[in-house]
Amino acid sequence: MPAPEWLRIRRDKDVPAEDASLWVKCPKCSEMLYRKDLGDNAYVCMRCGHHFRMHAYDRINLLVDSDFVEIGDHITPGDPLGWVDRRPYPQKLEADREKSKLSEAIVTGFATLEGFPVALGVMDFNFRGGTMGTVVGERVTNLLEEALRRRLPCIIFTASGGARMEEGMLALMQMAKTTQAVERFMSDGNLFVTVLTDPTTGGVSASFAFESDIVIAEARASIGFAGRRVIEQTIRQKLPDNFQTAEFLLEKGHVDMVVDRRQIRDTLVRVLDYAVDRKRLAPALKAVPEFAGA
Amino acid sequence: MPAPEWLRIRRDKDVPAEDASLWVKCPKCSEMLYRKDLGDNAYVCMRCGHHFRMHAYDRINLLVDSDFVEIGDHITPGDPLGWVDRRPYPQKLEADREKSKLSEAIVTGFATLEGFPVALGVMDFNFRGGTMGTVVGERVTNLLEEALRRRLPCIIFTASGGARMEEGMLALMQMAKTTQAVERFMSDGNLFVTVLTDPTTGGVSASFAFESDIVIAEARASIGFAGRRVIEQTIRQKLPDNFQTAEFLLEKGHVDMVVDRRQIRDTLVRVLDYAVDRKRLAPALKAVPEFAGA
Amino acid sequence: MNVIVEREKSLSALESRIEALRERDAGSDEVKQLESKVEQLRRDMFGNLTPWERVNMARHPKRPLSSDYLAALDAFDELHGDRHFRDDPALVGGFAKLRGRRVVVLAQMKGRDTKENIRNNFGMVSPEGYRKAKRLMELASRFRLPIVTFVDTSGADPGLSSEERAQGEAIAACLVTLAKVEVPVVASIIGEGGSGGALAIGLADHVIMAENAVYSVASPEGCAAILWGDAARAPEAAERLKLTAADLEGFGIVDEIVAEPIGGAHRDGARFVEKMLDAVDGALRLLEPLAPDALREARYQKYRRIGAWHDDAATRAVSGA
Amino acid sequence: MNVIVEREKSLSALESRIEALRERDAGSDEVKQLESKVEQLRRDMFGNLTPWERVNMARHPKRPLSSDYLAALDAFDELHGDRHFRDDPALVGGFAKLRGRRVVVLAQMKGRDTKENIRNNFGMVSPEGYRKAKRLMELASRFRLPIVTFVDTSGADPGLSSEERAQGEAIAACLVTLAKVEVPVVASIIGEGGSGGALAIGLADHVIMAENAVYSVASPEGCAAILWGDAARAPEAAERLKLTAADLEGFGIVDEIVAEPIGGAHRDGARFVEKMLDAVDGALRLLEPLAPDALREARYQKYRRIGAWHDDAATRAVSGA
Ligand SMILES: [Zn+2]
Ligand SMILES: [Zn+2]
Repeated sequence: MPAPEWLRIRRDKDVPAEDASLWVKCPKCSEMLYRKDLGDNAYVCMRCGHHFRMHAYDRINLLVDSDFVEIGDHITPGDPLGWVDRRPYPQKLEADREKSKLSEAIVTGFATLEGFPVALGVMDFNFRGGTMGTVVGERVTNLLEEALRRRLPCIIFTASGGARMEEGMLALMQMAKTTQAVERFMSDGNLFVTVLTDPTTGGVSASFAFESDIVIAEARASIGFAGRRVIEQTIRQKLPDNFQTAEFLLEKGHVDMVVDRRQIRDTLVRVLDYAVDRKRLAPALKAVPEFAGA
Repeated sequence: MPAPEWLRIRRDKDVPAEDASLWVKCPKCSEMLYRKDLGDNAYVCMRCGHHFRMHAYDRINLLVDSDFVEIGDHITPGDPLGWVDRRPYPQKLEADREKSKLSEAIVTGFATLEGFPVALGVMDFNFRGGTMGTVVGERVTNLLEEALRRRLPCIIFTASGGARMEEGMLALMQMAKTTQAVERFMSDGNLFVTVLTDPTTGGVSASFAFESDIVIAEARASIGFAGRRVIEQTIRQKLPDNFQTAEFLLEKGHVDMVVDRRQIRDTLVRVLDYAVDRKRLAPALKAVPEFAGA
Repeated sequence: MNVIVEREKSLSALESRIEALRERDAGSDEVKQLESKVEQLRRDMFGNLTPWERVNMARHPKRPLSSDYLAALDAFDELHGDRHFRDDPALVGGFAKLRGRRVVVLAQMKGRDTKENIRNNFGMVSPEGYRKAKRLMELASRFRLPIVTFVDTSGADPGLSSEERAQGEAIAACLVTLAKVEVPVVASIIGEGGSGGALAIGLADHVIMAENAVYSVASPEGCAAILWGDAARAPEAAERLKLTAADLEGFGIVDEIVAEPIGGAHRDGARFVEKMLDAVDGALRLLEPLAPDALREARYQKYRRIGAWHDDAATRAVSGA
Repeated sequence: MNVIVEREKSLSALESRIEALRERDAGSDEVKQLESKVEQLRRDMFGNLTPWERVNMARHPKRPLSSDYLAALDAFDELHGDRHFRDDPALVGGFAKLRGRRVVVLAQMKGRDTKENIRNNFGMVSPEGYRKAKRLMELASRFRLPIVTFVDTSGADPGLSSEERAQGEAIAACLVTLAKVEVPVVASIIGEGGSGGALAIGLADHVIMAENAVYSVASPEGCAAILWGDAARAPEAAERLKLTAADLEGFGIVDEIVAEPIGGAHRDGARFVEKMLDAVDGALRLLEPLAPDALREARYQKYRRIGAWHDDAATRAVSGA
């Protein structure tokens, strides 16, 4: 089915070139990888299958049919606590914007996947370690509310170090805020899918990441509530290597599937195909978005 | 509040005198107990607290304010499989009737507890080891349906060796039948409480016993799905003494409370008082029962 | 020892002799005679099976397993885990397509060999398996997908740790959920239907049973041990328990029987699997038009009727069949 | 070392001296002088606490605990277990009566002594504790009983086995349930509110906080360790985290503060507990008349607003407070 008129191109954003070198060394197997080949392989090591962390816009490009309409990018962080540690919080944000070419730790918008219109959120570890502050909470909530209005399925890729300390309790409260939005969205019968990528921990793992209908874990991702070091301190022994990996979680029954990044798009399309009644989506496809960003 | 007119006396049934002797020996502590004292102490050993198994009508007398209207006693067992093992099934039933002074392994009816009108079911291990055949399933279902019609709370005391082999798959299907009745009853917002007494195992433990709002286990009762001997054969070692006891299950989180038999009535009254809106019950109190048995 | 396997051995000498002869001279009278003799023997041996023989058929090592049915679906995407404790490989579930239709499938997984059986606990499901099933039933109901189950288990896992994790509660929760769901549920008893552990995914709007499958309140061995203290009297117990498809159809417990080829489903496994899927498809086609309330009411009444008791008040016998 | 306890020691010599004098001559000028001196000292020491001092107040060994609040209820009947795995003593719940009203109570249980703390895992809740909480929230909603929670935990249990049993999912499930329930929810932060582990039972229509309680996204020690690699800088971190009741009221996170006597709630524990229960009662009285939909909408909007962000499209700052 053709992409509806409102799915306008938003892919002209600057994609970061963090490291200009042509070659990248795999941190797992030490293979030297040609950057372009790596990009063509969805940032998965051609030799050992190691999944490199991925930029939000690269991820989006990997998923969508053609167009992506970003919403919520007008929502940007403040400094409610007047936070200073080694540097003031606004300076840290500025540095992160510079480094990541992102306005915050999540990108949200609409797109089609194999013709299925979806609301899509992608977190990025490059921005403040993917921590959830007010803006992440607000953008996720906004995305779910807009998806609910259109009765679209919603897919969120998580990557997060937890709640953002620099916004204190306002950050923690985003767990409550996003949860309420998820609950309202799902209660209306809409499909919610989360894809947990490396790493998904803390407040995000204890809120929307595990509140979805289908929880997909990206292969080899590290996923858990408490940090590894905290647990090691608690139990006073080293944890096994596979602890908190996607594969470990599958065995422990926490996630529906573990999927190699190169199969994630196809998997999502199949899940949409199973769970979404196309008849229900028909009006959504025709809907004109009224959100400010489109 | 006075017992309504329809709560007519049904306590003139013969209560069994299985053993005419005046003294009973406690199987736990070997104390010789005077039978009348034991009855006055709710059949709990005055020395060690051992809970003797109890006759259904004795149990009912221990609970109700004054009157008990039995329903479902017109539902009596057939012999659908033409079952014979050492003896034909009808002969076994006859012997059980003789021994237990009961028409089947459960007694069902209506009563008030401290003024609260309730539907009440009490299983009895003396009849075919409390096994659930067609009649138990039918009486439980009937009780829940009548309770639903009147929007009364329902309390069932379980004591069961599981599904009744002599009725084959018809017995197993009572798990499905009673479950549907429970589901329909609870979906309408009515309170369902089960009290698991010694022993509650097999098909009853895997259906209505654990489907209630509040699961109370009588102190020291043995409760589980698989039989102790089966498990010992499976794991090829002896099980610890406390395995499958009420107290073990409390630790494992399976039951809401473990209550000494002498406190069960008070506990039930408190639960009714917490969970039941008396306003909701007012019409029920006035209702005239239309069931055949009353 | 499986009595069917034993009997097949005695046939196989004859069968290989025919095979050898056929290679030399397919149309000869000798071959034809032998072929009709084998055919007759097969009919004699397998044409009219006793309940105990059916128990052995249901446990036959070559019988089609849930894995064969899953493989024959148009598509299957497994969904794992109870979200709390463990993914139980003894009960597999997920999204599937069956004859083009989107469904949620749940299946009890006996293994084909020892390795698989150890992995899958011989198809005996643990509480977390039933809790996964419950979760997927709710998912199906949420997205209005019919539920299709394949029952094949000697019973729920009777181990120590399953008891510690509330096996009874787990089965009960499955039953409640199946009573509640607002979508069609079709269960197929494909091999062994072992007691409550089978029923946990067997409460359905339409129950289909393979001709030689068995479905019993207790295993014949267990029953014999209880009754006579002698598990060797299992054949006798099998007789009494009325565990065959025909018996259960008579009781109103089974709605449809899928006939097996003479000698059992494994003699033409792939085709039998297709026949079973056709039956499931047919049942779904009839159930799908029903509104959720009508569907649930019919399900309620189906089980409401099952049983055989006397109603002394009405002075008439009431029976469900 | 608890800085409040240390400070109290320096007072206690003076206090016992007064006590001794008072026995001899209650009305003497010396006694009066000393009494007013102590009063002054107490005001100086405790009148205007820093965030770090409040952290220590919240952790004071004599501070009223959940067990004290439960004991002060008109009635309390504990309900145990998650029905699946274990009863977690770190989170206690059950039916209760509060000022004559039927409610369901959930409380995080720090222990009063080492034995209790070991039993209760120092009030750090495991997944099965949160799953029990979820079950009881659903029970409350089913029977239209308000939910009253007492929050006092340094955080969710960070152990190996809690991770294995999906701690994140367990907390998330509590949050979803609190978002869903159709009855009033009132949360009281009585001591330490440690991060997500506290919020799991803290999402509420009305959040009350004891004046010297703290509620933080991370422990000051943990925060200092992350920021400066030095847990000893916790007092500084406490300052930055804005974890006091006054701060949180300013952010719209806390709706009501219950004042403590000078020197902390433990100086008049029984009365403070009653004051807190009065506050809960008052909140319930306001919430009870609301229809379920209105209640849930108000709850949604309460959290919907929380945060502080810029809206570049609207070129205005949006803030929740
Ligand atoms: Zn590599
Ligand atoms: Zn005794």
